[in-house]
Amino acid sequence: MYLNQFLLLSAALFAIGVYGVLARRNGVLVLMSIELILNAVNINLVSFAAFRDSISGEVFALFVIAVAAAEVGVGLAMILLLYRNRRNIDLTEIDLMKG
Amino acid sequence: MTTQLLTLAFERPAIDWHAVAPELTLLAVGCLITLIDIIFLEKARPYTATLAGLGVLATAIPIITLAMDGVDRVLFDGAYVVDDFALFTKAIFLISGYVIILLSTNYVAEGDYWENEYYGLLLASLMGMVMMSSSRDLISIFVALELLSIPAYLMVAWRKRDARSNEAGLKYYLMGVFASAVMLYGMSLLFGVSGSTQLSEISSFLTNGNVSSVSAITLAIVFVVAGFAFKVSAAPFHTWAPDVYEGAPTPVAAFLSVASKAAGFVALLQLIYVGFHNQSAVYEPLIWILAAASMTFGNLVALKQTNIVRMMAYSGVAQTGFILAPLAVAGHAGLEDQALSAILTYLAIYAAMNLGAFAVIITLSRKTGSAEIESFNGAFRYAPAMTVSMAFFLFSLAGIPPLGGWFAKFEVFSVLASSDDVWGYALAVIAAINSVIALYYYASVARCMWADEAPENDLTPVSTTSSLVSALAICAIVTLAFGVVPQIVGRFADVTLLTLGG
Amino acid sequence: MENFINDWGLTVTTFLPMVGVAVMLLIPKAQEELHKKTALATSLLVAVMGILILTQFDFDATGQLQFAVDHIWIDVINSHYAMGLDGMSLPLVLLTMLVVPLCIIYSWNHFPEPQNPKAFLILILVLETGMIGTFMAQDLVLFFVFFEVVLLPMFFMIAVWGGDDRRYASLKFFLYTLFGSALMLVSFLALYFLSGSESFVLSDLIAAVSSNGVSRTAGLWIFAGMFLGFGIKVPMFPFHTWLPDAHTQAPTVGSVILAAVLLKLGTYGFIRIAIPVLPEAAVEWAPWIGLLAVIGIIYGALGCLAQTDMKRLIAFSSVAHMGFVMLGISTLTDFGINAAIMGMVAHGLITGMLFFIAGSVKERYHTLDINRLGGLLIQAPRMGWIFGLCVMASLGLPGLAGFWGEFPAILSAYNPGNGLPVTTFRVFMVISALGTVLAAGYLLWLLQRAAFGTPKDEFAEDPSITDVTKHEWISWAPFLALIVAIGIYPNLIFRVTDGAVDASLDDCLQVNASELTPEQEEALGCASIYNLHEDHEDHEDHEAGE
Amino acid sequence: MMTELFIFAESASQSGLPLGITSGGAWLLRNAWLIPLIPALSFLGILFFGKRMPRKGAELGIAAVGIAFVLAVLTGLAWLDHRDNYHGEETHLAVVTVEHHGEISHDEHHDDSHDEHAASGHSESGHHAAHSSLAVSNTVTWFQTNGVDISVGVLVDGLSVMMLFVVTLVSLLVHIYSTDYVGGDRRYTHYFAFLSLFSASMLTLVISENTLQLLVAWELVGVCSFALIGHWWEEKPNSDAALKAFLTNRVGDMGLLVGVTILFFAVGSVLPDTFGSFSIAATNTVANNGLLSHTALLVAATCLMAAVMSKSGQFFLHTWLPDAMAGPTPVSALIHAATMVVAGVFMIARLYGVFFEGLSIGGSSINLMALVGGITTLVGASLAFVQRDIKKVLAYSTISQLGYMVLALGVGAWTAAVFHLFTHAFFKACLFLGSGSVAHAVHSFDMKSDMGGMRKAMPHTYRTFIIGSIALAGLPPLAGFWSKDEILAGTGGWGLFGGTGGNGSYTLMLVMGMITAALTAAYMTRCVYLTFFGEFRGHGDVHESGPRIVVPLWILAGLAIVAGLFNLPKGFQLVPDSFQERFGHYVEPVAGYFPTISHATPSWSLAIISTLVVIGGASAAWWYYFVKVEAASKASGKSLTELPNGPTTTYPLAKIIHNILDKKYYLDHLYTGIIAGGTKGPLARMAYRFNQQVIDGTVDRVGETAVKSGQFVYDKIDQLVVDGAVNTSGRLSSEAGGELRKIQSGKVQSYAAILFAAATVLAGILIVIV
Repeated sequence: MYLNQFLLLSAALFAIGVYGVLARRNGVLVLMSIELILNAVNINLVSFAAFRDSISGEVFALFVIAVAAAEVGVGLAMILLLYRNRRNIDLTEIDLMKG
Repeated sequence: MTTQLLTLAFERPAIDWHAVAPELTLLAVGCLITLIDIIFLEKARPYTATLAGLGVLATAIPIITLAMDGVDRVLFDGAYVVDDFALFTKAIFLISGYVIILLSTNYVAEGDYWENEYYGLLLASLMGMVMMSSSRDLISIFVALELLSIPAYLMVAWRKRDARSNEAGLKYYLMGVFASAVMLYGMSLLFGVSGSTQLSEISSFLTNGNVSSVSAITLAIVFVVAGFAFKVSAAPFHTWAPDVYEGAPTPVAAFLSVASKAAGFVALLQLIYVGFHNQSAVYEPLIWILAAASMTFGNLVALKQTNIVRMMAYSGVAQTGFILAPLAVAGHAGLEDQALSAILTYLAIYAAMNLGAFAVIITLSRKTGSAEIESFNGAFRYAPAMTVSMAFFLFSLAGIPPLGGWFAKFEVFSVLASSDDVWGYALAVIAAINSVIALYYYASVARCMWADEAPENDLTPVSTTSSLVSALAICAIVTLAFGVVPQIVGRFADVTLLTLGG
Repeated sequence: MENFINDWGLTVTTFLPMVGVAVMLLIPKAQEELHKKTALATSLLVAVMGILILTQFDFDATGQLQFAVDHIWIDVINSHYAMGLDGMSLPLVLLTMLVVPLCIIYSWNHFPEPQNPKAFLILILVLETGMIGTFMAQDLVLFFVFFEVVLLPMFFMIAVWGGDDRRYASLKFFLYTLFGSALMLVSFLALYFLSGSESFVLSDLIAAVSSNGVSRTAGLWIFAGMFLGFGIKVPMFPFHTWLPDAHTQAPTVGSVILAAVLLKLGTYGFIRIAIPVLPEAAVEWAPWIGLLAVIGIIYGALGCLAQTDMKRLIAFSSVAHMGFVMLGISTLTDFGINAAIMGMVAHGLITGMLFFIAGSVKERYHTLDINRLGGLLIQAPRMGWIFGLCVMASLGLPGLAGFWGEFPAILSAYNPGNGLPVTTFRVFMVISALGTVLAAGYLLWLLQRAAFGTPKDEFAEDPSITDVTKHEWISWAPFLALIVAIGIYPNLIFRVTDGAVDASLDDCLQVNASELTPEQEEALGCASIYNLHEDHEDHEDHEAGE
Repeated sequence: MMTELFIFAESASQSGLPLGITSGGAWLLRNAWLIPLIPALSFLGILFFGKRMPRKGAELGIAAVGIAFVLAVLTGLAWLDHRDNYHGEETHLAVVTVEHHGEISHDEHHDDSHDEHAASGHSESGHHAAHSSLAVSNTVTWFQTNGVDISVGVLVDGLSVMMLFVVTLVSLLVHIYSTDYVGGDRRYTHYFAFLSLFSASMLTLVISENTLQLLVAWELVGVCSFALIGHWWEEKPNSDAALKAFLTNRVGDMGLLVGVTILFFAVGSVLPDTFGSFSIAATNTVANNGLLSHTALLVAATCLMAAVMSKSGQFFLHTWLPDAMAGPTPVSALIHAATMVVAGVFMIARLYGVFFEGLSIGGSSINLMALVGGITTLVGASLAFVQRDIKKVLAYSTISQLGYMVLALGVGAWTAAVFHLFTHAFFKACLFLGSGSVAHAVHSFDMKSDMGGMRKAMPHTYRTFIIGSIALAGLPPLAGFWSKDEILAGTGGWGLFGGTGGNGSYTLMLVMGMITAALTAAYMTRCVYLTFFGEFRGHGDVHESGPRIVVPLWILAGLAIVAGLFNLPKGFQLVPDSFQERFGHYVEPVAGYFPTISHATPSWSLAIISTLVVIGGASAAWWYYFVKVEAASKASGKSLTELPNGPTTTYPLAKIIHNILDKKYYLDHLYTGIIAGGTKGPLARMAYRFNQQVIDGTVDRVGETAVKSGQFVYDKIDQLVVDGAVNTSGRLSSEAGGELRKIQSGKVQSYAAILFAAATVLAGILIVIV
């Protein structure tokens, strides 16, 4: 197994995630795309940890997972709030403030 | 490796309780507030703010004792350090936090929002910042960052029936999460290249590092810096700031523009000074571009703003550029400490003057009910003290002596001027030109407030509250004191980050 | 007492107005009389301090800093709280102390709209601190701080109490000056770092520059930065456009202070900082300064001829007059710089007075349009005569103060300092002499249109046009007395400044190069200065020959 | 060049240069500053208390000038004694000379002896080698700059004593005259205040010790002139005239500033331990001794000439002087005839060393000064012909006479020039005051419409005016004759007819002087006829003025008769030797600060010829006016001022020539028609038109152009370019801000895109460059 394979996978996930964040109009999908990026990070960390024979990578990954959970919690709450006020979660329509 | 892990019995690492006392105090007060809320419900409402304020002040006690002790404390194998730098920045966070609480007191209470949770979140966020000051490890930095950010997302959206507040919250959240994801990706690469999450070790690896991974290192550094550039709202990562400031409750905007920004800088400083110190070839041009872009972009766009909070957001972007500027030459031999102390000085002074400006905005908005600059016209007629203080803060931001801002700018210029490098000088000239542009909009606001006619000639006085007045007084005194006797801030900011792993 | 003055005199003088401000902040806004009295008392106290200092001042050692204090102020940047007074600053400090109380008296009963004496007087007192501090500061950072302190009150004075176009004028004034001072600050810093000076104290910097040296290019750039900073404040052509607007829009007292003291901050910066610290760069820049100065003289005069507004005309005349001051400075001679200081004081008194009169005219006629004025001498004969006297003083009539700023400046341009192109400066001299003719032209034209003739119909029966009032007399009399006194006995100023200017100038500029032997030249180490312009040599031969 | 200097340095190093001045002398001489001080105090007194005095301040002014006059007389007497009997210490001037480049020698030796100095290499001629007339100098430090003491003080010698006398006397008479003339004026007090100030300034000017002091006083008299010309400033023409006078003078003052500056440094370059000196004595002395470069002196003298031209109304800066007649007549008499306008002449006389060397007056036949004087005298005289206004006639006459003086100085006839200044002051003041007396009676200055036949109504005025006219015309034995004759002799142009010596052979100047003499006689005849003869053409009842006007007139007329006797020519056998050349003896300095000039010897032939010329001129005009016009008037029954059918058809001068040349009528026609008529008619008119339109027009146009260019500079350059650049940069940044804010679209995903794009682009760039 080469490190590169994991890194490429992670890079692909990252790219997909970024695409999702930039292109999806639905708030929930954007949230999920962010999760994709975080997972790309996790893959990186874990594979580097294995490659480097260091425990901190895994530890880092655990923290990322935990924090990501909290983040998603907040994010979903936020989207719910938005939905309650606007009956719509299309991100492209949220532009009350600009300039 | 796995076996190793299993065979080791978990042994709690030694904890220096004194060193983590500030964080613990904050945690305890946060819990206390939540408990009180649960137990006493509405009855406790009037006291929450006071309690939170006292809690923040109580947190200052261990910081003072630690400072008097004067010993650098290293915990968790260097992942968590309490040194002068950490203490100084913690003090900045706490004092700004206290002022924010003062600013929030009436705003939150009168807006009929949830109070206990608000202060709980505020304290949590503050705790994240206080942690950030000591974090010298990618993991702890990340955790601190999220700890300070997540409550802030919620606070931005606190006015939950207000569409703008919702929008601001969502924008801040999405951008924040995306930025931290990008940053994390960079961190993972960094870990991959160096094999450690600890900054000092990363640094020593990069110093002796292999040439093959230069582009990975560069990519990692850029991504990590970008993540924090987002936090400090440096152009072009600043896009969220104006919208979020405008939509958020004004005290929260103040909090973001001061404390949160400072936390971002603290992280950046630690990363650059401890982690990337020998990578000046990468971060110097990067920061140079960010600094120049922030100053210019922030100032130019601020010229066109009609909403004062939005203008403050862009002015904050420009100020970020100024604060970043010394970092652009921080890799020059002999300039490290000078640049560091310039940035810390700037942060401290910026906190005072910016909070002061927000305090005035909050106070005046109580009367005008708007944050449009026009609505403040002629404030001199009905609120002379407020107008004078606003002029104070605005001109301090512009860098006019003898108000604090001049010394901050002076320090920046002095670092750039001593860089002995064309790029340094160029940045100094850009900064000089920008400080003139900035003056235009600051002075315009001051002029509107002093010289124009009040809308509809409404000269009823502004109602103030004791907490607002005391917040204002603190800021004004500090701003003036920093300007007249810069030594007080200069002495404390004279710290170093290089002793550890430098 | 003596010790007190020695150790605390300057500090107390500088910050006394701030004490007044603090007291006034505590007094409610409605008690206007009390405010006026407090402000006046404060400024008079400052003046008393000034007199005490004057009595203790050693007139035989004008070249040395007296009453000097030097404490560490900002340790991290090696900036000191260094104050001191010598013959160069003394006249300007005293001028400031004189102008402020008189301005307060003048505005006693006619504060410009929107009134609010409290704020107005507080601003004046803050201004006083800034101005006095600037003239006394001996540390560049401290100088910079005081230099900027002056900006804010003036900005507000124009923005709040100014004329119709005050918004534009105040911002323009502010931005212009700030732009200059930003570059000036960068120059100060570069100077500090490149010279490797121990501190920002002026004497340290001078010593460091002369012992360690600053490269020629760096010196030129640094000088250029200061040149911009000070030049904008002066204001020199082509940085002068803020001045007419600021003056036209500012309230009377603001204009007076602006003309009398603020403009001098720039010229003072040149002679206190730029030239002593970087004599070699000064020698290279001097012809350009001189050029801009004479352009300013002619240009200002032409600008005056085109004006229809009395105040704006006086403002443009400032450009021309400050041109003479700068011409004197650009010669880099003791003679020229003495003339410049004289010019500063004289311009302060005379133009200040003219602005006072313009203000009073505006108050009576509600217009300053020269075409609508006329017959001031009939309706308010005393004011008319005072106006005439000031016009005469302004156009450089001998026997009045203005002449002693103008003529010696022209004179000094004939024989500029060592290393300067003599022919060029002689051309400047002739052009500036032409400026005196133009000055007479526009000023007399102003006098004729405003004071002579008969009043226009619209004002002929206006009962509100009265002669000089009591307050005006009190505030004007000292100005007039000084204009005449200095005019008759210019040594009042020259005696004080001569030693200080002498001490401030670099040795190479000081000696009479034509009397030097090559060995002496060598020993002074002035070769770099003397060889800058070859035609200088020609001139010497020419002079010595025949 | 260098060698000369070297030689000189050696000779001078023995004792320094003798300056010809002393710090000793009689108390009155050393303290001559009291004389200007008294009127100065009176100025202040009148200014502050005048209105409260019973006679509105006039008494104070008169008293002050009276005291000054007495003091001036006493000072004069003291000088007479001093000139012949003083044997005190002479001040010497230490000089530096540069022998080789870089080497310096300081000569600081003050010799106590007042022995004859061998400093100058000029030939010492005749009488004034006997012993020096040491001028009395007394100075105090005025101020110090660059270690140079700038002093203020007095330099009293014959010239200044003479000027003190003239100024105080005329001023006193004018004061007395004015109490009547401007009695009841709206600004009576103010008028006297300025008369006092003027007297003080003028007196300061004449005793100035140095050029700076001179310059100060020079400007001060200018401003007094401004104030007094514009005395009735309610009318715009008056204030215009005042402005014009001041501005024209300023133009000349530019030259003064520059000239004084050049001299200051030039002198300084030869003095040790100082870089400049304003001292008049020192300046003249070093100039006389050839220590200054000729170029410097030439430039300085030329610059100073500009000042002379404006102040003393020399062609082509003279146009302000006729306009200045807008002021009250006594002011014209005092300022614009007797005293202030001669300040230029005085300055040349004072700095004669500079001019003499700078313009190379000795041994030449033409120079700038002589030429300017000559042209001015002709222009002034010819223009005086066509004036209707009696004061303008006198004003042009003044210009002409000032030209005479400058011409005299230009040809080296110093004493003659100063003497002419002296006599001219009396007769011209007399004429002006006389014209004022007439105008006072008829309330107009227009000779043609409002005067005529005044001799009956105003006998005293008439007689004094006639005396003044004759003196001006230069008929013996009245004052003008003697001084004019000396000037003509001094030109040295009488070569063909035996010669008179002098400093050069200025034949052209002689011719100009002669023509002017004829013209002067002619225009004065015209003026007298139009004013006092014929029938009264004005309105109202005319009667003689009161004693306060008549008495000064008679005093001046008396002086106009006798003043010439003060300087009877040497060799004038009708009087004993001790009465010859008294004026020259006491006034002309014989000292280090005065150049060694040659003196012309008087010539009987020249005197006779010039007198004939004058008579000729007068006769021509007499014939025309007193004979032809008078006859025509009788014929027509009206009082005419010109022949009704014009000068080209009747030929007054022709009859004279007809008598001489056996009634050759056609020659008559030629001379009267073309020369007299031509001169008086078309030519003079043309000259006047040239004067008014071209020269005066130029002055106006210069003013207009300055205003226009001011307008242009202000509108186009200042507001558009200089200020525009500033405003544009402001607008540009504002617009840039407007454009940039469009990036802020409000869409969160575009923000994210910016963030990510920036991060990747930055990373890309850095990866490439690192």
